[in-house]
Amino acid sequence: MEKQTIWHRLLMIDRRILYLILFVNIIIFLLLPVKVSTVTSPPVRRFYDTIEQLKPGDMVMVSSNWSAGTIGENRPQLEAVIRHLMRKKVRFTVISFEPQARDISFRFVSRVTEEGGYQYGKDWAHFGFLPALVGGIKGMVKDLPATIKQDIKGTPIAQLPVMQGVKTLADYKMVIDVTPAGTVAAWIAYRPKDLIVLFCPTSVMAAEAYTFLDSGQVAGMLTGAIGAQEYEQLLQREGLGTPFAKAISFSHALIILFIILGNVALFMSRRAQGG
Amino acid sequence: MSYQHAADNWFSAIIIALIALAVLLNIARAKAGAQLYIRRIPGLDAIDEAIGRSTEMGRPVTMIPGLTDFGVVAVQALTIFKYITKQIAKFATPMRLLTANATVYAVAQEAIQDAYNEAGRPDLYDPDDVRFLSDRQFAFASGVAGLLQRERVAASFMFGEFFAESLIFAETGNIVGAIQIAGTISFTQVPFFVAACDYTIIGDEFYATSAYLSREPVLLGSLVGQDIAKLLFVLTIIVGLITTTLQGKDHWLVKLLGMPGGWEAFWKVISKVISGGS
Amino acid sequence: MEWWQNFLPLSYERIGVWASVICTVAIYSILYRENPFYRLFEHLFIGLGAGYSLGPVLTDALYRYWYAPLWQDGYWLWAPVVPFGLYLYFIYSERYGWVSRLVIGLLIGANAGLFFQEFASRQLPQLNSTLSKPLWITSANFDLTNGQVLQWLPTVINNWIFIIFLVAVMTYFTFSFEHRGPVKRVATAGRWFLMIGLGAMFGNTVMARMALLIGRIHYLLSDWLGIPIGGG
Amino acid sequence: MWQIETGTTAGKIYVTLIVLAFLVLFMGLIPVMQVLPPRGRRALIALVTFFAGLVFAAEFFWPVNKQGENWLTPAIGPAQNTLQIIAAMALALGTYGLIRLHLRNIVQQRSQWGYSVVLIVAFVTMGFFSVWNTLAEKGVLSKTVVLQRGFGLLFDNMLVPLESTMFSLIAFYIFSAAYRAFRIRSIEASILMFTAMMVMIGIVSLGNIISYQWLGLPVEQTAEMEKNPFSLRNIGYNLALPRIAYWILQALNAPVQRAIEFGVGIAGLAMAIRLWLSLERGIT
Repeated sequence: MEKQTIWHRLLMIDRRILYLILFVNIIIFLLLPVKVSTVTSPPVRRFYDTIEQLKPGDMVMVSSNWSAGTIGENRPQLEAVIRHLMRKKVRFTVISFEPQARDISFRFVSRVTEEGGYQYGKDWAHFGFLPALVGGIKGMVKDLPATIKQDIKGTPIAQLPVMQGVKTLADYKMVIDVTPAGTVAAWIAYRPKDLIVLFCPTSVMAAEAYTFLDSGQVAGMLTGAIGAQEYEQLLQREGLGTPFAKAISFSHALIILFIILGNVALFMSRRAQGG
Repeated sequence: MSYQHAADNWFSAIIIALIALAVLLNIARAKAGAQLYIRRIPGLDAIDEAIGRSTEMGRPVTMIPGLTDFGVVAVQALTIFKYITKQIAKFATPMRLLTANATVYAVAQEAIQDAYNEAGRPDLYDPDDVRFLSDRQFAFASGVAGLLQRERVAASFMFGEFFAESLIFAETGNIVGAIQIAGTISFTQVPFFVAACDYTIIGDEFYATSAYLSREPVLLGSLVGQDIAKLLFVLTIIVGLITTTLQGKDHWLVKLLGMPGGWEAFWKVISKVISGGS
Repeated sequence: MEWWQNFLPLSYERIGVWASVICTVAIYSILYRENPFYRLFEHLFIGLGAGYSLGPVLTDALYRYWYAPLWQDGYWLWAPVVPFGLYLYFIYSERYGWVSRLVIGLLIGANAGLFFQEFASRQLPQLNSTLSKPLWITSANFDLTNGQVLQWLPTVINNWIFIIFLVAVMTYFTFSFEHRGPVKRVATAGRWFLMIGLGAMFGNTVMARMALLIGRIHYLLSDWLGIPIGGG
Repeated sequence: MWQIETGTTAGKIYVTLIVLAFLVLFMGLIPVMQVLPPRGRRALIALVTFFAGLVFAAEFFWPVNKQGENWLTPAIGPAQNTLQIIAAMALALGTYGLIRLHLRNIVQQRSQWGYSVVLIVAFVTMGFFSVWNTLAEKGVLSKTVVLQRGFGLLFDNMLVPLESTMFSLIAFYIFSAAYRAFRIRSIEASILMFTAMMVMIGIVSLGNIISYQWLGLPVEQTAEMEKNPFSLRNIGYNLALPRIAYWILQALNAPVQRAIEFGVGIAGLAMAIRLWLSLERGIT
């Protein structure tokens, strides 16, 4: 009789207790000084190798479409990517198809590039916010200066030194889409023929993208914060990804533990009822 | 590896034309009165069951089209909501329809009023039952969550396009003990609906549900056309697989079937045949 | 300086941090139950979000694509676009509401016209990638010079799995005929395979959501309480 | 002919007059169009829809020259910029609806209208700073400390934390949903649960620790192992949790996603055709 109530209580546990357990679990493992390492997964390796093939002065488009909601995943990705691009001394431009992403990416990339000694206008530029995604891409394929017209600071983009010799999107080597939404499909569908697509999705979007990886429509992928951590390891620099990855690991462990516990409880309470 | 024009590989134009033909012909057939068959989706029984239970309990029913923009998906979601409203109108069960899009809101008001009229209870229609909460994703989600909790709804129907907010709806509905049926074309959200709802209508089943309920010839014909298109895809795959396995994936026929720029190899073969023949 | 001087909201930076923390706590309070404190911040959030979008929409879009070409470059043909777009705002009018459908019709039509390219570009390379998967170890596809047949077996097995899964799931999503006999069995298998895909999505999504929660907790611990985290 | 000199004040006034003339024209057209019967209105909408789609469809299907262009290609750029403007106005429509709703709450003093006041105040303040900020970036207005601090406080310290906190709530919900729903009840639920668990373990560091540190499985695949896929060492390499998770994602999940992608694509194409030709009832 006693036993049955324990299993029963476990099945009927108040959700607020679950919330509290999760919260405490994350605090503990964020603070606990244990070290965890990862092995680079194949999509991340392909991502890294693709950027490694760039030559100094190549043009790269960074499409940053995340806003505050997914900051925990997309910021480490964007940071790792920008640092790698600066290391390869390539030119890049940033564009946003989400209103909030405009300010977040502009402020964030400005800070990172300042640390890396990149100069706005000469080494990189921000194109601001465009409301129509497909329209923007298709327009840039035809005529980039006529589509973008001016950068975030209002300078006509033909006057920017970084845009020397760039007439259409086909003059770019690759696009890197850092996004929590379905924007990559538009890049895949409407890009110029030889533009390489690299993808930094939140982990939610990652499972869907494996079909594009298989067909080669996406050349490489960083999956969420874990992807960023693996990338940081390849770049041999430690950022926010590393402590985050540890806390993610142990919250996964907690959830799996509770799923098993729930099943045991179900089994036991059924047996008690049956007997 | 992308298409700017159909000229990049004419196979694209051919397959689009074939699919368009299959869809349009079947729509024409259906409009001409042909009885097209659509199998019954198991989720339909679940809808009827949930309607039944909420009328027993007398607590409100909520219908949420998610963040769906105005378009086909929204119209089909409203078709299903109209069906539900007609059923509950017989028992005067209260309902709430919560939208996140101004256009969908305007169209939903018309649709729900129609539903009450068709059910013979125009007196039950209250324009305030159809509400526009917010077009911001999480603002909308928190508005819905608040309403579900305050009114302790008995059944919650979610049809349309959903994003990350889906689990907020589904878990809140679960907290208040509502029966929940979800149907969405957004595959990313299906796992959460499967986990938290009583029944989930997945992907294309959503279109089939509204076609089954409305018996609209355009929808029925289109669904039959889509099945033919799927068959076409499978046939193409089989032809390609056999060629690949026997001849290797660099064979011109394999490149012809959908690889951008793959038509060039085909032209070479053609010109060879022509010059060889003459 | 005492620790509390660094902690309390006594400078512009600390006021900002405290504001963030109050916002965070207010939203988390819904986990306990719906309450007025939460509702207050919910409305604050909606208002801020709507207000913010004015800047990018007005400046980045309308200023760049409409105001500048007209008043700066003098291309007067752009003049009718915004007056036409204003039809949208008749949507709440019972009498004139239908004119908004003209603008919506334009958007819907343009998206439909654009979809042909998207379909070709998105689906056909995938179709091509599917049908170029060899299903047998033949010399047309594999290097068999050293007689390494076994080496390629895993690839071929994975290709078979790929095709079987693909066709089964596609069969499940057909509606114009009754699923009976062998078709029903294939469709049922298709639904099971579908569950594998959904499970993979679920697993990935858990990670996404945890990362966001950890991001918030990290902010509370490091920025607000000043506990150093990082490096691991 | 298509361009007016706007360097002078007269030119600017001239442009303004043209815009006003179009405004009057379009507004004046409404009563004229109003005389159309419902069928005529639907036909007009269908016509606009069809021609908007035709520009893009024809440009895609028309044969191209060596540069990959056809006679319609030059029209794409302006057409896209038009879409940018209209899309921006459609975005603002949602905001318009929201503000209209809450102003009505306040005027009619509906229940809990105090919250609507908060919303409107937040909207006006943030809107003011946001427009100022974007214009200051373009050098139209000046950047002051008030702007930087005001916008910074509202954006970085209120909007950003509110949205990211809202999003992170889902972490709690996903935990309770997984706990409650992932029970071995049916075959389907079990498959879903098992796959989710394998992926969850395999993609994080925990999978590495268990497989490589505790079980000591090989981390790298050598050329020798690749040649003998059924050797014990290679089997061990593939039994590591990260490898299994990757295999699930790449070999089992990818075909499912592709089947979904085909279904969605075909449905989308059928839908595009229906919309383009205005066959769909209830839309127009």
